[in-house]
Amino acid sequence: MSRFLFPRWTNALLPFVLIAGAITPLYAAFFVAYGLSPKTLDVGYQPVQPVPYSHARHVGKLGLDCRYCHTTVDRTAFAAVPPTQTCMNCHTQIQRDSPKLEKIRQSYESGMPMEWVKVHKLPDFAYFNHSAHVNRGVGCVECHGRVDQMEVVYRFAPLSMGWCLECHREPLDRVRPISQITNLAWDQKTELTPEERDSLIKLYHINPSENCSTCHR
Amino acid sequence: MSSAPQLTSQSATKGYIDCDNTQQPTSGRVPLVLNMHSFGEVTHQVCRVAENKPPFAWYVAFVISLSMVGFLGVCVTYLIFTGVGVWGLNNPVMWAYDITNFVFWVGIGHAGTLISAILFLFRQKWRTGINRFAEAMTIFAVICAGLFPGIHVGRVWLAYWLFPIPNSMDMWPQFRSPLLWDVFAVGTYFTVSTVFWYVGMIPDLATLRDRAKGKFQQFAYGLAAIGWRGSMRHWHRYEVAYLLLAALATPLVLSVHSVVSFDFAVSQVPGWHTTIFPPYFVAGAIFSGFAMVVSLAVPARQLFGLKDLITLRHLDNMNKIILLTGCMVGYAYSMEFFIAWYSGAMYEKFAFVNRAFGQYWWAYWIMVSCNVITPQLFWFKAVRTSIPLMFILSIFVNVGMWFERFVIIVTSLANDFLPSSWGDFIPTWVDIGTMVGAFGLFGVLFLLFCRYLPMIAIAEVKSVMPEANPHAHHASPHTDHAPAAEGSR
Amino acid sequence: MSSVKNRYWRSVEDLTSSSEFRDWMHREFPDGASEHLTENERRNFLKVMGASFALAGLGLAGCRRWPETKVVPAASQPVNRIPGEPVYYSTVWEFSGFAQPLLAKSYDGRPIKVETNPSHPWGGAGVSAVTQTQVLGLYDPDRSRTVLARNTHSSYPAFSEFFNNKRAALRAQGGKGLAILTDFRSGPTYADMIARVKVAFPQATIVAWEPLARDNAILGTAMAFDSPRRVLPAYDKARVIVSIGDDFLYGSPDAARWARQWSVGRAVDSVDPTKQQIARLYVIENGLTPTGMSADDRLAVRQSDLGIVAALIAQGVSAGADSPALQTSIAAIANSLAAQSVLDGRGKEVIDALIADLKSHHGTSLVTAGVSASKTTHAMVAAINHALASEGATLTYLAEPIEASSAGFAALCTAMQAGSIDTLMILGGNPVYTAPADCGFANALTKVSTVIHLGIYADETAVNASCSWHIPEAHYLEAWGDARSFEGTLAIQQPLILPMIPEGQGGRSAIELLAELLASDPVDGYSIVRRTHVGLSGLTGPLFESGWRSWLDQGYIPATNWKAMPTTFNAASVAAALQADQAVLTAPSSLELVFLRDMKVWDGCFSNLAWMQELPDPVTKITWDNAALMSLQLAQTLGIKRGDMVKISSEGRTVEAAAWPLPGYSDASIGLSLGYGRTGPGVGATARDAGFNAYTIRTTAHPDVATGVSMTRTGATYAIAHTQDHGASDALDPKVPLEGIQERLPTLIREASVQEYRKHPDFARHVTHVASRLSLWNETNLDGAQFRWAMSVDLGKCTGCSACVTACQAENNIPVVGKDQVLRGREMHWIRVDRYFRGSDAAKPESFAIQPVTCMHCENAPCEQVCPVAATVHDADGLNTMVYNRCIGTRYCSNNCPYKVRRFNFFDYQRREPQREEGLMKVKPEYYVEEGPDVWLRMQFNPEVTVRMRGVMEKCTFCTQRIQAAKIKYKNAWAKAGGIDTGSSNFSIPDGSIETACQQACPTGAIIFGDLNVTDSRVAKAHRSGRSYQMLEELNTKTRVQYLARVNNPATARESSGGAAHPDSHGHAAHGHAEG
Amino acid sequence: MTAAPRVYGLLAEFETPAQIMAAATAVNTAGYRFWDCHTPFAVHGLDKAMGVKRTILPVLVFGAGLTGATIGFCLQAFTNAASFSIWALVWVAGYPFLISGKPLMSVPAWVPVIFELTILLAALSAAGLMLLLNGLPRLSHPLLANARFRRATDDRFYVVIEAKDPKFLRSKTEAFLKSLGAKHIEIVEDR
Repeated sequence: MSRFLFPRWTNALLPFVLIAGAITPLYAAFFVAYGLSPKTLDVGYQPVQPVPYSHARHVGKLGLDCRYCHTTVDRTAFAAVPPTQTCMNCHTQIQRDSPKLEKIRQSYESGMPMEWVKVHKLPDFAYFNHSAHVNRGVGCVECHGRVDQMEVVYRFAPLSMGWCLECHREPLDRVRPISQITNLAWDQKTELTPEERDSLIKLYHINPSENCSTCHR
Repeated sequence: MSSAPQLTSQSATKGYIDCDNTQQPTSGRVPLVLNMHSFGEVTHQVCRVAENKPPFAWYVAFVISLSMVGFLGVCVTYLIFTGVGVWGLNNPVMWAYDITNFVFWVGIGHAGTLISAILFLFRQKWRTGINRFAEAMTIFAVICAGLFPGIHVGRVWLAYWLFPIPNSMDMWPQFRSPLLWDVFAVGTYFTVSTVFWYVGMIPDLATLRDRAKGKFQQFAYGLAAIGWRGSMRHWHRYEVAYLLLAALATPLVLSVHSVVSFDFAVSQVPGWHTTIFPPYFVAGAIFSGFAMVVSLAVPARQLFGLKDLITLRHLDNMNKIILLTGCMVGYAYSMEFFIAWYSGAMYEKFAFVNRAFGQYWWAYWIMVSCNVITPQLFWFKAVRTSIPLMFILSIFVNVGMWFERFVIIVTSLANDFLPSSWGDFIPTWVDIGTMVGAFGLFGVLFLLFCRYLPMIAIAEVKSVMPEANPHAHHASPHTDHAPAAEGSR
Repeated sequence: MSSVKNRYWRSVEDLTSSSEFRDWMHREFPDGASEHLTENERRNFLKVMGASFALAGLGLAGCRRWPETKVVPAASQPVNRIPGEPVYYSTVWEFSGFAQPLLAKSYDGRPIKVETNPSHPWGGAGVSAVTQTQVLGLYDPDRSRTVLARNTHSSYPAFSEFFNNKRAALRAQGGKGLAILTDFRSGPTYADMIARVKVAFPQATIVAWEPLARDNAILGTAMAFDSPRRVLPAYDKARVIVSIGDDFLYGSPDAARWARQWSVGRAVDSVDPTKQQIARLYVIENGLTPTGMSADDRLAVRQSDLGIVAALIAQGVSAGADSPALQTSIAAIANSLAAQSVLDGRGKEVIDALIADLKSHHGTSLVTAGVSASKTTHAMVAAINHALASEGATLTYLAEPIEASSAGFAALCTAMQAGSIDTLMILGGNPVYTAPADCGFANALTKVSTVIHLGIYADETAVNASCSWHIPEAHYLEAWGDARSFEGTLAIQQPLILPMIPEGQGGRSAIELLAELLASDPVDGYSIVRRTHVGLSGLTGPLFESGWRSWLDQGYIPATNWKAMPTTFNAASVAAALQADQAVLTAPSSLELVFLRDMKVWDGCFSNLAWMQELPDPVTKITWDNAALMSLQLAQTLGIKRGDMVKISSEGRTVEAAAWPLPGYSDASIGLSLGYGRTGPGVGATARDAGFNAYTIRTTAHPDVATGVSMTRTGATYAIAHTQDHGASDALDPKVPLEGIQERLPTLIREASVQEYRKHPDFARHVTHVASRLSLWNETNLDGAQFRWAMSVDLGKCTGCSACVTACQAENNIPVVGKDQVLRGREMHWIRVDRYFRGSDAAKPESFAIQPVTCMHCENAPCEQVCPVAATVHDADGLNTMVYNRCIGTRYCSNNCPYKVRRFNFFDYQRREPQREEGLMKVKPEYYVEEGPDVWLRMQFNPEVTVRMRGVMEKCTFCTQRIQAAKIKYKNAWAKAGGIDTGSSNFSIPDGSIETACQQACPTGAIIFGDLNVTDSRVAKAHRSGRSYQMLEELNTKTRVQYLARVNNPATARESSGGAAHPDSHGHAAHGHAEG
Repeated sequence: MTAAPRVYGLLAEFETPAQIMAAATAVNTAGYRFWDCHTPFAVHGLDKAMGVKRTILPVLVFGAGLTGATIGFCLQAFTNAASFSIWALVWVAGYPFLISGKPLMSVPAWVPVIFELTILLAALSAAGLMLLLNGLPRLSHPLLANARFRRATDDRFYVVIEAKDPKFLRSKTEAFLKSLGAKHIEIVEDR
């Protein structure tokens, strides 16, 4: 009766098996660190909106200020999504019959709200306050990117906790004068010296907190 | 067999009367292997357990254990899907059976590595008969132990946050927490014990491989033996590595239960906040571990016919250790009371008086009688060498040690600082099911081990046989040629 | 700028009047409000409802790559609405005829919380627990949602049609056979409607009745004066207060107000220490109440003997000195045989001291009698107060607008039985359940051909076979109305939301239904109320509009309070009444059953409100049930143990209840609260089977106390869920736990008599030995913080009323766990009120201690160190933060918390309905798949606070959401003003502008929150006080919550005086100072 | 080098520890370099007799232990007390938690983890390096194919002299082994 003997090639295979075994935990860590990160999963999320509203046209070309529509951004936690009324302020005059605006007109007439698809969503346990940031020299572009160049809005930043902390720990590169808050094209790194930015930090008493209670309640 | 003392002629594998090899002979060495005269016989004696069909009792035990594991599965599934509220936990008793079982099993898991490592360092040769399955017991006990902290957390699916893995939240474990020390201590202990066990088993797996008849067995044991050929050059490094492992495992084994005791000692719950805990816990762990070894060895040697290898002398020695550690534990109990009284701290004093006379008095007195009073019987040699008595006493110790953890955890939590927040703990069927299920898990693992792996360290037993001495002045009766080899030293 | 001073709530009036608002409301509830809401649509309800991001707080579910979610902005933004920002509106809630002035907080159209309205003359005194809970009532999933016709679903149009015919028939008979049974309503609009009904239906019978009325007080004052009077006490002006069975600190709708007044007299630090002492409170009561626990001297006598006690006091203060008749009749009672045995040695001592005190405090003393005390007792109390010259000084007599009602109700029942009532309209109330047992109300109902019931719930009355129609009533937050507070101030009840009940299914208020009866125009509440006030104010046009706006803005109509009504004491009338009642008053002692008023469920109408069921009773700490309370001695005599079922019989009627021996009870008295024991159809899931129904034994003749009752054990036992007193039973030696408690009490709760306090103002700091605070490390972690939040709890002011508990529950989305879970010790309240009995004899405690305990926010927090994942850490301002989303639930923190203030979500309590029954297997399969309890309930959630999922720990956060809101508000303002260029280097938050929910609700102001960095902040001053101490200071936890030791003012010596028994022996040298 | 390339070496079987001891001494003295003894257990002193040099394993293990301690300290110091970023698979920074009023560098609290990591790395390297130095795992080996050799893990003791040894000459070596008292000698083929 013949015995089972391992063939010779198993000897050559073994180092690879061992190396794979050693790498597995490293891979698992990498998977958690990178694979499950919003940086991988969420950045670039670009849902189709019910109405093909182009920020590139309205903000980039026509030069609407962010606050024209997102009126509450400097007063409250939420940057309100505009009511249909806001659209119709202009579109009762301009492009009155555009088929793209059909749903807007319907909403306006029926009073039924528009259902926009949310692009930037924080988990329910994270409490972000827009007013606390825009009044302290953190511009829209830091989190939302160049919306003025986006035909369809997509998720620019991971909005992960680690990403928030990056700025909270090192705000120097992200502050700007309040006058430039909604100016998406304005780059503080080229427009201001580090000293000037530092003086802005002093001016607004920017002391970004790493306290848990700042965002979690 | 130059040194065999007054042996009876009965073969241990057949009869029920054990050979008494517990007497220190006036001359020569104490036989740790009885009724066997060659290496081959030892090999055969151990390997046949793995090679033959197990006895009927094994199947019975296995089916029972397996159904207990099934119930454990039911309980754990229910627990994870519904919430830890299915246990009887409450505010203030936030830990009860879960951590009791955890500490209990970690304690059980102490004898194995202790026997392996510390007795190895002390050159106690009698360890060879019992170290393998004591180590196995350690690993299985640590698996059972690890189960509890794993499932007791409220959100099991996030338990990986206990490990320092880089993540998008930029959050890390908090290293001041004794629970995190636990993760590292128990994890290290499990890893090192497993490595130690496996390294010790490699030569024996090679033996099984070489004796295996079936192709699958040859493959499986072959894989497990990773090509061990008994090379003396390998043995050389092997022995160094084994010594190093023993030297590393010894402080480790002492540290593990110290760290487990920190879970309590570092907190400020009266009855937990005690500096005596680390040594007290370690002594208790050894105590319960040895009791568990006895509880397992007695039926195992009976069932698998290993009385010649696990002899009364082994059992006697273990019973002596149980007696010693039992006294240490008893000392710790009384010292706790003394310190509580001596401290004059109101809450501390109350915690201990309340243990003995408060709502959980029955648990306390079960603990004291099982851990302190009954082991005193081991002062008598007749008890130490009586198989039924030692079995019963070892079970008592296991029960007592479980209650010790229960008493420490539950009584301290139930009545801590503010009387308004006093509480009590009533276990639910899930509590009991999880506890019973853990015993089942342990049983299944242990039975599988008995069935498929060398239960006794074959190579090591051979090395302590008189025949193994290359410098012996006697010739083996089985060799027709006896070169008078001169030792180099 | 203080948030409470600044009126930033707005009127919605201008909106409601516009069609735009109406439209908007309908859009807010798409296809709701006007149509029906099916089960599935209700699930979508919230999604759509949440204009913008309102539901940020819902669920902890955090996973990546979110499922697609929608943002739904309003189609056109209403004025004054900012999505996600709370708006406050003033309104009132009428509690048994007494308006509670409130500010209701609304989030995106959802009212989620009420606070007291500080600008209202009757406001500013916190909000009682039951008032808070009404918000939950709005969203109660068991609310009646459809019109019922003979207990089958119908619709409001169908009812209207029926009603039109009925009306014609009634009109034709001039209202003959029409009866209207209402609960107490104080508003002029309602009065106006009733007046119109009387005009239209002159022969109609109109009865205002409630089971828990104040008949005795009304009748008693009517004896003493010529007409009934409402006694308006001024506890703050009295130096000696004697309560004869009056639980004024807790047991009445306006208790918060009285407690606030009382606390003024207890402010030990604000009076000149050399001259004045704090007010002294004597309480004589049968049971144990928060008032009794707060007393300086307390006596337990039978409820039936309170008259004797009143007579003794009256005799002592020489009441009726100018009327020999009165003196004689008082003496007859005071010297009767029965009076000999009422007081024991200590009792006599207390009464003597009390009399002496009263005598020396003419004009600065006040004697009050409880609502349950007999009418003659009330009359004697009027005589005493008259003798003490209290009127105008410590009390004022007002006209009593409410009539004694029980006779009227009995007459109505008789009329019904006689068949002379053809149509009965029941506006609110649940008489089938609450009517006296001898009335046979359910039986009488069968004789009435048409019964129309208006109620929030389809309750026992609504589903009764004789009930023809049930109309869902609009909640007070849904309907317009008006009401008067105790002292008469008139306020508009302003709704915050359209009725949750679709229009076609009712959702009407009582005045709207009366308008329907009258078929007069207008029929909507808003117009009716305005019409009334046009008439009342005499204003028209823009003048009226601006007045109306300001009334809504400030929440009341100025100068509408009742003026004092001068009285003439009628000694003869009292003497006659006493003589007539002498036999009753001096009846030989027998076992009595006192019908208690439960401030959680009241007469039973709030018993479906889960917050109330779960709230531990301030005295017994029982949740989810009532119990037969009795003294330890009585229980022992009858062989009754805690939880034994007993059968109580009186006049052939019986009730079975679980027994609960309670220290401090008088020996021949049993207390059983009303409002429980509702079973069968018509009872909501929360109220069902809770406790025992005392109405079954309550009669018209004995609505307050039944004497000569008997009590026997039935042999059965009952599990009562209580939140304290665990862990001491089954001890091998029962003395061990009991002595353990008594030993530690003086260090946990520190108190001293006022004399001791004057001698040793820092007595509280020298109670425990605190080892030298040499730390092993530099405790510099929190140095340099801009804020150091802290709290101070004044034990001298806390009455144990538990308003803080409910306020916290409302603010912080704290789940209700159910009786089964409370039995297991898993209640979730972030703040609890500990109650202890002090003294060596368990049956006769010498004093009581009450201590609210919440997270102490220790600077050296034991919980933080043991958390392996840093889910609980400190923030720089000193908050011990609990990060739910980081918590994995090891529960180690709770084990290591010496104060046991952490709460663990053993189950998904927010998804799991509270369960009464024991048994862990009672997890329904839906639990695993459904979103949770009714979406209605979730509408109450505060979006500013994360809703916790199972497996995470939670605890008091110092209302961190309010701190953050204030920080952002003030820092934004500062930055907008120019930041550092404004001249101030950083922003600051004014003291008092952040109030925690518990602080805001506390009637007595016992809780103070603020910043220790501001040296003159109220909390910093409180922490500097000599009375301030840290609980378990010896653990070096450095708590940010400190207690102010209670200072008592007892007239008689107690066996021991607690923690400060021997202040002299605690030398400074031997003991470390509490605070460096 | 006359041996056929398919020959692995010569296998000589002995029956007792004493015999293999003598044989090993003799083979070592004879100056063979590529040879080994195979025994069912570690025969005490045989390695010395064979002239095996002391392994450097302990030194390596000591180094591994020190590494473990360093990792333990740095890990805890970085994650709980530092706020700078490093690259560890992704860019991460430490989080200086404020815990129980304790200093950020709570070194005493770090001792257990440092200790455990020391032991863990040392123990893993002791076992791993032992196997690595021994050339294990090696599942396929000419000796394992030899039927007789299977008793090497049971009760027989073998000397194997490999064909690649410069002094190996099949006949001569076989004779040499025979002279040592081998009970059985056979050629092991290199499959």
